[in-house]
Amino acid sequence: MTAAQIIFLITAAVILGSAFMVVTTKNLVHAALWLIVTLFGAAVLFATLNAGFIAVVQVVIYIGAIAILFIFAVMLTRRSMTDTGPGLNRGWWLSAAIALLTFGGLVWLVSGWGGFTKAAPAYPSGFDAVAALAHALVSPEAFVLPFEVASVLLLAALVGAVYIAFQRKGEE
Amino acid sequence: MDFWSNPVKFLDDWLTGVFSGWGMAADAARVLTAFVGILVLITLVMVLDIFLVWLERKIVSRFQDRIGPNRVGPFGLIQPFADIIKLIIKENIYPVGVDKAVFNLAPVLMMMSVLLLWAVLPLTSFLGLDLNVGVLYVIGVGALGTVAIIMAGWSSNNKYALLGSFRQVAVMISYEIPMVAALLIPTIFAGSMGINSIVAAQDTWYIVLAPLAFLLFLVSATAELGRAPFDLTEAESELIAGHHIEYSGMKFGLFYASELLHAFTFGGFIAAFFFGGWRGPWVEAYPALGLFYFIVKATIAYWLFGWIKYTFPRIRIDKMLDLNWKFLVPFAFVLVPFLALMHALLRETSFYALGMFLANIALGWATIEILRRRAHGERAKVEGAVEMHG
Amino acid sequence: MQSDWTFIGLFLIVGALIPAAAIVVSALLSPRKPNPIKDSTYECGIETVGENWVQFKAQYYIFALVFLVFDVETVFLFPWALSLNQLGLFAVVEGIIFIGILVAGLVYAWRKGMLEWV
Amino acid sequence: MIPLSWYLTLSAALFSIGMFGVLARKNAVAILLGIELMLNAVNINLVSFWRYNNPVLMDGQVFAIIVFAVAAAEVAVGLALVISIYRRRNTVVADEIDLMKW
Repeated sequence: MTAAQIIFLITAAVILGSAFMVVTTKNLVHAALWLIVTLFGAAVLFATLNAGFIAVVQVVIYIGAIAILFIFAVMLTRRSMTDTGPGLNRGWWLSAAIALLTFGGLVWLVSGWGGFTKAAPAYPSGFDAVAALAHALVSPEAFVLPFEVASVLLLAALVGAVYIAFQRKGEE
Repeated sequence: MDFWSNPVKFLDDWLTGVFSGWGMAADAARVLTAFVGILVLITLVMVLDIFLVWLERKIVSRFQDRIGPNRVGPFGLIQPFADIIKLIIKENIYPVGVDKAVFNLAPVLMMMSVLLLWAVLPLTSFLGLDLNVGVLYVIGVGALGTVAIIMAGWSSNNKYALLGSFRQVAVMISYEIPMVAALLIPTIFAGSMGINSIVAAQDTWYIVLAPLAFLLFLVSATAELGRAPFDLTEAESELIAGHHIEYSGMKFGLFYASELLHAFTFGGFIAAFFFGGWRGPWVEAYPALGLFYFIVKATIAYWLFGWIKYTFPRIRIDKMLDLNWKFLVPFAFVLVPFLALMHALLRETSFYALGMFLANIALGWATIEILRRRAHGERAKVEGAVEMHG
Repeated sequence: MQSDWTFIGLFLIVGALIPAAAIVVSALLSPRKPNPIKDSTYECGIETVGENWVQFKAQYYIFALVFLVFDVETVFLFPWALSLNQLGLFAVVEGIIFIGILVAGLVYAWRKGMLEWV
Repeated sequence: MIPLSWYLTLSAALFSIGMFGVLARKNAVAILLGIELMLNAVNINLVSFWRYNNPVLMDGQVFAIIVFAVAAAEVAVGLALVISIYRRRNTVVADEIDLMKW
């Protein structure tokens, strides 16, 4: 066992445990807080994978914006502090079976692939992934079009979501 | 190796050598040394924090024409230690209906979100990590503080705490946009997100190249810190004390200490991003001198926050959000491409610094002119309405 | 690179341990004498009415939503800011288009009166 | 050294947990929480493929960045729908939102 493996196992345990809490806990604010733990664990994994930019963006966007949005939405859509009721459907065991089948199927599928257990290639020394990513996103021969289209997607989401959620005057 | 050119590296090598001498693996020795170093740094930061309590009380008392703490020790310097002892031995009250786990976690997370900033704070050229995503790291750590405020407000089982924390979070996330935009500008100039690289690139201080970005950062950082005039969460007359109403003893102390330390840390970032950080005369010859320059600049910036805090009255939340969304955000999105364009055009020329400064002045003047016209229009409308009724 | 993140990880651990230690020490040293009045919710001495739940304005959500979209976009601007020095004017034009699309959303929300608090 | 299989297994497990949440939860907000877990599993996959394939090619990370944008758009619109429905019908239970059934 190397140190990297121990760190991975601890992080993985935290991610899976908190993800399990997200889908089972009755109190939705707790679920959102557990989601933050999961997201943070994923950020740690990205950092161990040398993807520093993705790790930090994960914290900025997921924890700083999306999780906060979730908590606001939970606060807006509840009748009282304690109203939680049964969290799961009656047919939850069927869902659990489907999820287990999916997990088994996915692992079975990828384990048949040749590169399943390959080790990471040596990280090129002196290679700055952040600078390379910046260049890839902006330079004309790489991903500039997806980059611009992403902003159009976000504009559409903003207009649509604000229109849906906006309470017009006189309504209620 | 010369001790004074890089004392931290010197001590680091020495300690790693000691640990290796005990038969430890090289990597383990290095990690353990880093651990000891961080422990020392954070302890020093906490001592600084205690000193900040004293400084804050002295500043506020001067603004209010008082003397401030002067009984315990010379100039009342021992006073904050007495406060700490009092806070530690005070009873921990758990009010009814408190969500204990979340309630206890919130102050720890709050303090942690401030302490984590010190990992990338460029104290000197050799101290302070030059993370290649440093600027985004600062914003991400700020997000943890937002979560801590929500946790504190929600777990307290108190309407005022909940309302206060939600207002504060609404304000913090709103002002994060102009703050991030203001931080884009040093990134553009330096071509790097590492904060130490940004300091190293400041042959002319960025306050000269982008005074407007500095103003934008100052305003949005004040809101981000939750300090007056933007301290809606602690609007004592409306919301008692916001998210930390129900906290007592050391947990309240952590909230209080983290607020002061946060302000000082942001003072440090102002120094680093706009005032050349550790740079100053003779720093090339004696790098350790940078620490002194940095602390002086950060303390001045911290005093600036105090000056703002004790001068302006609190702003109502709707006015505050208006200020952000209808002025700061549009202004930020004009400023960033404008400065990027000027930077790209003038970078190779000999009058780069002067040109950037004049461009800033021109944009600032145009903004003020537009605002003045609009204000006149509004005023004419209101006065016209009054005359018609009168 | 990797050592940077190890350092951050250590910082995270120490930064969590020290405040936690402060709370634990204070819990050990402080007295614990609860009574119903002391433990009641503090609302300036006035008896608490109802539960702590209040109806939130949907406006909180609108601001969080606008923030989310703008946050993602400004984070996307950082790669642009980094490569500006290499790509020069082309990148500036690209950034202006990007920010222009962003501002269109802001103008829409403003025009529709969605940025009003009341 | 950690083999790629560890990351892939973890992300498969996270994806399945998220899927369980989507299928089994009653509350519409909780269903969206499950979707977030699934999107994160995808991102872990993308970034580990980037690292284990050829770190000099940035495609994996660019993909992950685009996934962030998509996740943000999805959450914004999804939660807006939930809030809008809550305001009209006073419920967030997905089974009771059956207007489109008829």
